[in-house]
Amino acid sequence: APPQFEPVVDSTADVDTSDGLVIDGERVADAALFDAAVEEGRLSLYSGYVENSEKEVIKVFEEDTGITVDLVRLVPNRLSERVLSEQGAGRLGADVVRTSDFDIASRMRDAGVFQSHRVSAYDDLDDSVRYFDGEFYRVFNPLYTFAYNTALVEPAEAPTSWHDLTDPRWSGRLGITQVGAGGSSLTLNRFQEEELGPDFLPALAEQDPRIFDSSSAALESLARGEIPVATAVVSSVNIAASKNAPVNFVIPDEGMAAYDYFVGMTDSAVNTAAAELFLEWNLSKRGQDVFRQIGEFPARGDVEPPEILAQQLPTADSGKIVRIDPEVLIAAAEGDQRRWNGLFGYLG
Amino acid sequence: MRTLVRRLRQGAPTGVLLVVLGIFVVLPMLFIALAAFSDDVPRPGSIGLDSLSLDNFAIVGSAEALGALGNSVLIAALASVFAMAIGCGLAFLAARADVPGRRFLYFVGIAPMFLPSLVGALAWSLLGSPATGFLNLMFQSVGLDVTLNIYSMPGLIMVLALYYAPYAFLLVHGALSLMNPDLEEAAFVHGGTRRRTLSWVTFPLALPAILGSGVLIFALTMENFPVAQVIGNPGQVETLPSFIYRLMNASPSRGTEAAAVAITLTAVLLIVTALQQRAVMRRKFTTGTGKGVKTKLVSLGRWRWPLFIAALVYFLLAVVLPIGALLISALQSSPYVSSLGQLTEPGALSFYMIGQLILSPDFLQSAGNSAVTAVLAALLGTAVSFVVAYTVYRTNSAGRRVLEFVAMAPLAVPAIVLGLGLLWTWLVIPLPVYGTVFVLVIAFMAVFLPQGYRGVTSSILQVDRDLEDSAVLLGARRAKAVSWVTLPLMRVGMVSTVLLLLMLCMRELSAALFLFTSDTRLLSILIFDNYDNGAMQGAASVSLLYCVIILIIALLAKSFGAKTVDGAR
Amino acid sequence: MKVQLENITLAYGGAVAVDDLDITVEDGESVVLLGKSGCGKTSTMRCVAGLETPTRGRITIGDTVVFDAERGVEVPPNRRNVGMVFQSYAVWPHRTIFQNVAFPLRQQKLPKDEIRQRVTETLEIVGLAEFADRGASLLSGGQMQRVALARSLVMRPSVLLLDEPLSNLDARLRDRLRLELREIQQRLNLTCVYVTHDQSEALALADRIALMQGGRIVQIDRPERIYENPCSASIADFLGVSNVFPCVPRGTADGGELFGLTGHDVEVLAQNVPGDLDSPQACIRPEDVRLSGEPLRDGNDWLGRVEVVAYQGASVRYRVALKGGPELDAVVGKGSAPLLTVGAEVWASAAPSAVQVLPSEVRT
Amino acid sequence: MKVQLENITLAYGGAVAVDDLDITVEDGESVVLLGKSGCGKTSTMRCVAGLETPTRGRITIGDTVVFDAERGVEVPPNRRNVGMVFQSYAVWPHRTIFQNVAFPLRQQKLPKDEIRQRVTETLEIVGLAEFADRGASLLSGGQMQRVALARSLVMRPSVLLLDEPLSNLDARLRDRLRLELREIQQRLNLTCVYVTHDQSEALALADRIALMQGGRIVQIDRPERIYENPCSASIADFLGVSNVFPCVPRGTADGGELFGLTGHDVEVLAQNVPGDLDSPQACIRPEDVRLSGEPLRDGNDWLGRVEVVAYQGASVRYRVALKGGPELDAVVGKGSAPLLTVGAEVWASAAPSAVQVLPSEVRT
Ligand SMILES: Nc1ncnc2c1ncn2[C@@H]1O[C@H](COP(=O)(O)OP(=O)(O)OP(=O)(O)O)[C@@H](O)[C@H]1O
Ligand SMILES: Nc1ncnc2c1ncn2[C@@H]1O[C@H](COP(=O)(O)OP(=O)(O)OP(=O)(O)O)[C@@H](O)[C@H]1O
Ligand SMILES: [Mg+2]
Ligand SMILES: [Mg+2]
Repeated sequence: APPQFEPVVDSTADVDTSDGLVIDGERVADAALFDAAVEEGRLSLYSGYVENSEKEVIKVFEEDTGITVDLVRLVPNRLSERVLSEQGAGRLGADVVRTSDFDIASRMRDAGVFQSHRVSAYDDLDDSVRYFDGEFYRVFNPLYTFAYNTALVEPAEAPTSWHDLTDPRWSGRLGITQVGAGGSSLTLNRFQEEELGPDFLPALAEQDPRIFDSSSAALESLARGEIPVATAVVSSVNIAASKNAPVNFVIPDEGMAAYDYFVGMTDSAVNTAAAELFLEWNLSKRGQDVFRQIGEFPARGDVEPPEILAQQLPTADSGKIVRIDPEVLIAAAEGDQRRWNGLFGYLG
Repeated sequence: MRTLVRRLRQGAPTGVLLVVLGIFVVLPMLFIALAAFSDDVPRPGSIGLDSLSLDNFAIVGSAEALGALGNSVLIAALASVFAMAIGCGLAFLAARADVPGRRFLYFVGIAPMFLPSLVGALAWSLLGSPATGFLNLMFQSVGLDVTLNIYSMPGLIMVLALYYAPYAFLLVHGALSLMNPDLEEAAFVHGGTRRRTLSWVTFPLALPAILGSGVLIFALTMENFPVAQVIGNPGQVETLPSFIYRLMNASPSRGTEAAAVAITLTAVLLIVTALQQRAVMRRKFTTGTGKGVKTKLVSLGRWRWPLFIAALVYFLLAVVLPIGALLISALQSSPYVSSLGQLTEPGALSFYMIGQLILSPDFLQSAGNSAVTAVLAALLGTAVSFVVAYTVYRTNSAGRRVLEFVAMAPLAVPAIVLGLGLLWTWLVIPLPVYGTVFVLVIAFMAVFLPQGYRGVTSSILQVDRDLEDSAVLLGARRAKAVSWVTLPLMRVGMVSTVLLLLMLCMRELSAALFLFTSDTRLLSILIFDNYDNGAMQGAASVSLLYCVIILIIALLAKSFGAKTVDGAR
Repeated sequence: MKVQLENITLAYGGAVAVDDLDITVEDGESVVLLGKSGCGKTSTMRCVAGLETPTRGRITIGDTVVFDAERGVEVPPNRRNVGMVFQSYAVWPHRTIFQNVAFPLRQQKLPKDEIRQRVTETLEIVGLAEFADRGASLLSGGQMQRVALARSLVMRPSVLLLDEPLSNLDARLRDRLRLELREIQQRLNLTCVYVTHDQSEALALADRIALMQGGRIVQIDRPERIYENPCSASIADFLGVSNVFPCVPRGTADGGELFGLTGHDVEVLAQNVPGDLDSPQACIRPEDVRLSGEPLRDGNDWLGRVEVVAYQGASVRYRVALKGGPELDAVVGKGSAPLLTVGAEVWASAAPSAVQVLPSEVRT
Repeated sequence: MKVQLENITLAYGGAVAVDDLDITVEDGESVVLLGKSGCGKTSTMRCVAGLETPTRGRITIGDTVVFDAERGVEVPPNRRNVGMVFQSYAVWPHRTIFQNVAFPLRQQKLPKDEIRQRVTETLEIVGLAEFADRGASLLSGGQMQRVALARSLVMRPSVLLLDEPLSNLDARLRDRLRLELREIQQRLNLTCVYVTHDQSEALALADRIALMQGGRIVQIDRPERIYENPCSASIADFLGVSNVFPCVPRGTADGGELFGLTGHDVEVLAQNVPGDLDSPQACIRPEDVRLSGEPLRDGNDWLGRVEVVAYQGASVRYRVALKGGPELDAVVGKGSAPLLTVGAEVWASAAPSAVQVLPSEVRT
């Protein structure tokens, strides 16, 4: 018998393609663009986004438009290496690139990877969403918080704030991800430094946490109950829980860190119409809703924050969703890393 | 002048080979080297010598790097010793001893290869994690007060030893099955005890294979990333590969420094290789002579059963338990298990996911890609290895030592770094292979050239030259002589090499990471992505299916070369 | 030490290589095994050494039963104290000559000095002292063979098995080593079993010669006796009696018995003919045939024509086509007669005492 | 086809195995290479076959220069049409005998029927017809050697190199194969180079014998001539002249020249002494020594005592200690004299014409 898995994304929608692409009443593309895109039929996406989540996104997109997406998925660092190399050789195979990390996106931009495309909602978008005249857009933000194993920790006993983690109760029972693991870790680190005060990290280090190289490894351990509490990303926890992992996340009192995901159309795009349509769709309410269901925080301010695992996430203006300004992040990165490594006695 | 012409002519085959290997192997490594000496990553489009510096090497001297290096050397050394002991012992049993179930032991020897070290490591973390490991749960349920902690230096060494023993097994098995028993019998008759005979004749004669696989295992365990990541990392055991990985993964990426560390590693490993090469070149190890190869089984006497049982224990540790753990985790509906009893509850296990997976186009496509790539790369790789080994050990052409060095060089570069070099190379080379399966085939050939080369040399060294020369004298062209005499005699070794490469290619991830496209995704990428997403269950399921596929291919391959070299009857 | 093989049978797969063989080699005795290629000599030795497991029979060395198929006794080779020089040399290619030769002594855990001394001594005997530190694979065929010999000699086993140990050496060296071997064997009172195809070697080394045919011993005796009284024509033939002719008895005549050569008009007079023969064969050694211008009239005289002249160093070998008879081989000492040329007419003579009439095969 | 080696030098690593060697083998000629173990015979053959690359010199087969160090010519072995029987047999263990022997014919792309027929024929010659389908590693040593021989014979190369092809065969078989070989060689007008340590083999097979010492040819000549006129005492010694004594000239005497044996009181009378010798050696063949009760008075008569008696089949070998002189070997035909016993007093005699005084080594 199939185990009872909740589908993460509910893709039912009212799609009308009689005149352009209209979904649930929202006009995602006009007829000219949509027809051209359908004509092209497929597009190539290089993505640094979590594999399973990206696949959910693609699935819905394909259902809505009938356009096939060819996915090449790599973790953001390697993605950037590959994109930059292919770009350098003039053989970039992607129509659209999605990556986390402003630093990576802007280095790609410097290498001439992107071409600007103004989505139809361009003017309504926040400046923290659209960049460089539409060369790339921030589409959503994964939320970095901590989670616990529900089989080991009663919800009532679960820590509710970041500072709870420094309670002796959790000494030796925490899992965290090392600071060098990518933009997400840096963001969380900056968040902790800025929002929790300079004493937080030293206190956390005192707890002798188990340090993982990637957040997925930490989540894996958490699900298997090797550690009861670990830092984790909301969408990952959501997906794990949907597969019956006994995990849940916490919305800490002090809020959580939100890091960025960007998407842009490449300069060498072959399937331009399909690529444009993909951008439009990503930034449409429909697209944003999909991300929301996965557990990401949508970039468009006019989309409700998600309700995940029966917890309603706070809104952007609640102050609990802390997005660090890319410039700040980049500027602080080196010092942060050094401090973190020093505190946790970590090589690297 | 004339001698010069002759020199050139003699050197010609080597020259061609050097060019081929140059493109396959040297060019990617040159890119890495360039990166190591540059301020900026020298990607296509921005390759140049203008930003040369030695700054990157500062990191090599850092306390962190040295600490990681120390750990790595210690771990690699110990793991190699254990892996060699297991591998050589098994090879001896399977090739030359009268143990019960010899054919089964051959399977035992190669079976752990079906598990990529990543999967093996995951499986062992399922089995031996102190909190929820199945073994610990089992100990608990029978009231034993022991806690196995796989997340430790010994645990890391054990897992590495378990999963690298097959390398030694395959190489040494090939060499041992060619051995002329007269040589052993002579020792036996002259008063040597059984054990003495083994240590004086049998194993020293397999020395090229043993040393070869030793160097190989040392290098590979030294740069093994998945095990270090899965087992070492939770235990806070710092190693060089995780160090390099962190450099590559840092944001912003510190690729040039990673390259510098890799280059240093290369230098260290080249020295090891050179020492090994000297040992092998100095002596002759020919045993399969024209006076007959009558492979005979060594009688073990009362050690038959104890040794067989020892082999079974290895099988249990390396294959049965891990597969069991994977199976449970692939089938269980919740990743969390607090006691073994929980698994027997209705609905706790289900084949649904695996069924889904088998039918998913993703899986089918990647399985197909993996199989095609692996088979092609294994066959071509073995062929290239043979040509190189033949040139090095059977001709006098100038530059054959260089050739050997080049062939062994990829060993010294962590695959993840080499993958980058390969990416740059094949982007720059104006051949329409980038983005196709062929680029993967080429990449795998390059990455596994050392393994293939070692596998072939360990056998080629055992076949008496006179055997081949006589065919040439009797009117055959050299190629014919090789295919009629040398290759058939080396069959066991060659089949072993093909198998080895096949399995390595099936599992290889790092080298493919930068080169695959949506059409050419491989199973290994599927596994890694699953793991990377924290989808342990998916990883376990794919791994299991992957093991089945590999098993099928391996059995097919084995059946092509099933007969051992005991003469036509 | 006495070596005794009783009813030994050895089969490789289906093919029987040693067939119900019995032989006893006395303590300190040297027995040469002679026999056609493939008759089972090596196989027999391998049984004694313990390298093959016979299907039947018993092997005793000294007072110890080292193998008994019935009682399931099988002492491993290294505990039999048997040395063996392999026909294929089996020199360890990855060791130096010194290491090769020192091996058996190391096994006996002798002190280093003694090992060095004894190895050097032995290497001197075989003429390889200067090569001691050379890798054993960098040697010529004969040199390897000598290493194999030295390795077994140095061991001083109680039984020494030598499988054509000198076949690839030149005559002088072979001569010398043969004497050395004999000397060592007698001095140490070694029990030796020796395979050689060289007749003079067999004669020089053997206390007794054992003739093997098809996996069994067909005759075993002192060299001169076996040489002079072979049991059968095929043994005689094997021992170099090239003149073997089937014949039929024609009754007794003056000075012996008369036989007619089958298919020819020629008759031959023989002495000491055993009665009751199956298919009798007349055997005449080439050395016993004398060639001269006129008949010698001491028994057999045949007229013939020289067909082939072969120079053999100290002697000359002729093939003479007898008038109305077969071709006859004759070996004549170089000094004892003038050289004949092809086509010359000669009288070939043989004393009746030199003609043996034998059954073609031994009955078993 | 004529084979010509000029100034061939071959070194393994540092060690010189063949040293500035010159030899010409005429078309259809059969030359036997004789020499001590390790003197470079195999190496020389390997150079001809093209298996080793000499450092210097030139090799011509027929009209083709197949190797020339100076001009950088090197024809690969398979294009030289040279057959070789390896000292190590080099039988392919993973093939049947038939496959082993058929290989060269397959290479020549002959029709199947002809291959089968020729292979069967050749296997019959070497006596292995019944084993045709046996795996080649399941053979006795002698059988393997015969496979190696058959494989080269069936090929009918223009030059055939045979490296002790019969060393592991019994005397009869060896005799037979030797004759077959000679017959085939003459019938096909094969050019042959043959290594053997068996003197009678050398004599039976050779048109000329080439004597090799330390990597060079020191004498090459017709068998009887080389046998009767060795260039040096060491060659004589090698050819079985066991009586070699250093001596000093004592002037001319009646019937020859007189020499005193160094270190002894005994003098020896010799004829045909070349002038101007370095360290002259008196050489007397054992067969030329006669033993009798009284002095023969035809040149040299020495009184002595029999020390060793060795039975050699057709002859007896004595070692006689001369009074005031060295030990002298004598070989006496079995029939020609009564047997002497150890301790007997005898006169040993040798005709001055049978005494050769030679330099100890050839000057090169
Ligand atoms: N592969 C080798 N490496 C180094 N030295 C060698 C090698 N093969 C032979 N030799 C040396 O070269 C010399 C000549 O060897 P070769 O094999 O030609 O002798 P040979 O005359 O055939 O002797 P034999 O009658 O014993 O076979 C010997 O002293 C031998 O030790
Ligand atoms: N490993 C084997 N497997 C099968 N048959 C074998 C094997 N070894 C030898 N024989 C066969 O057994 C018989 C006896 O072989 P053995 O080696 O004892 O002969 P041999 O008397 O030593 O001959 P040679 O003088 O040629 O060395 C031969 O007919 C041979 O073909
Ligand atoms: Mg034999
Ligand atoms: Mg030789």
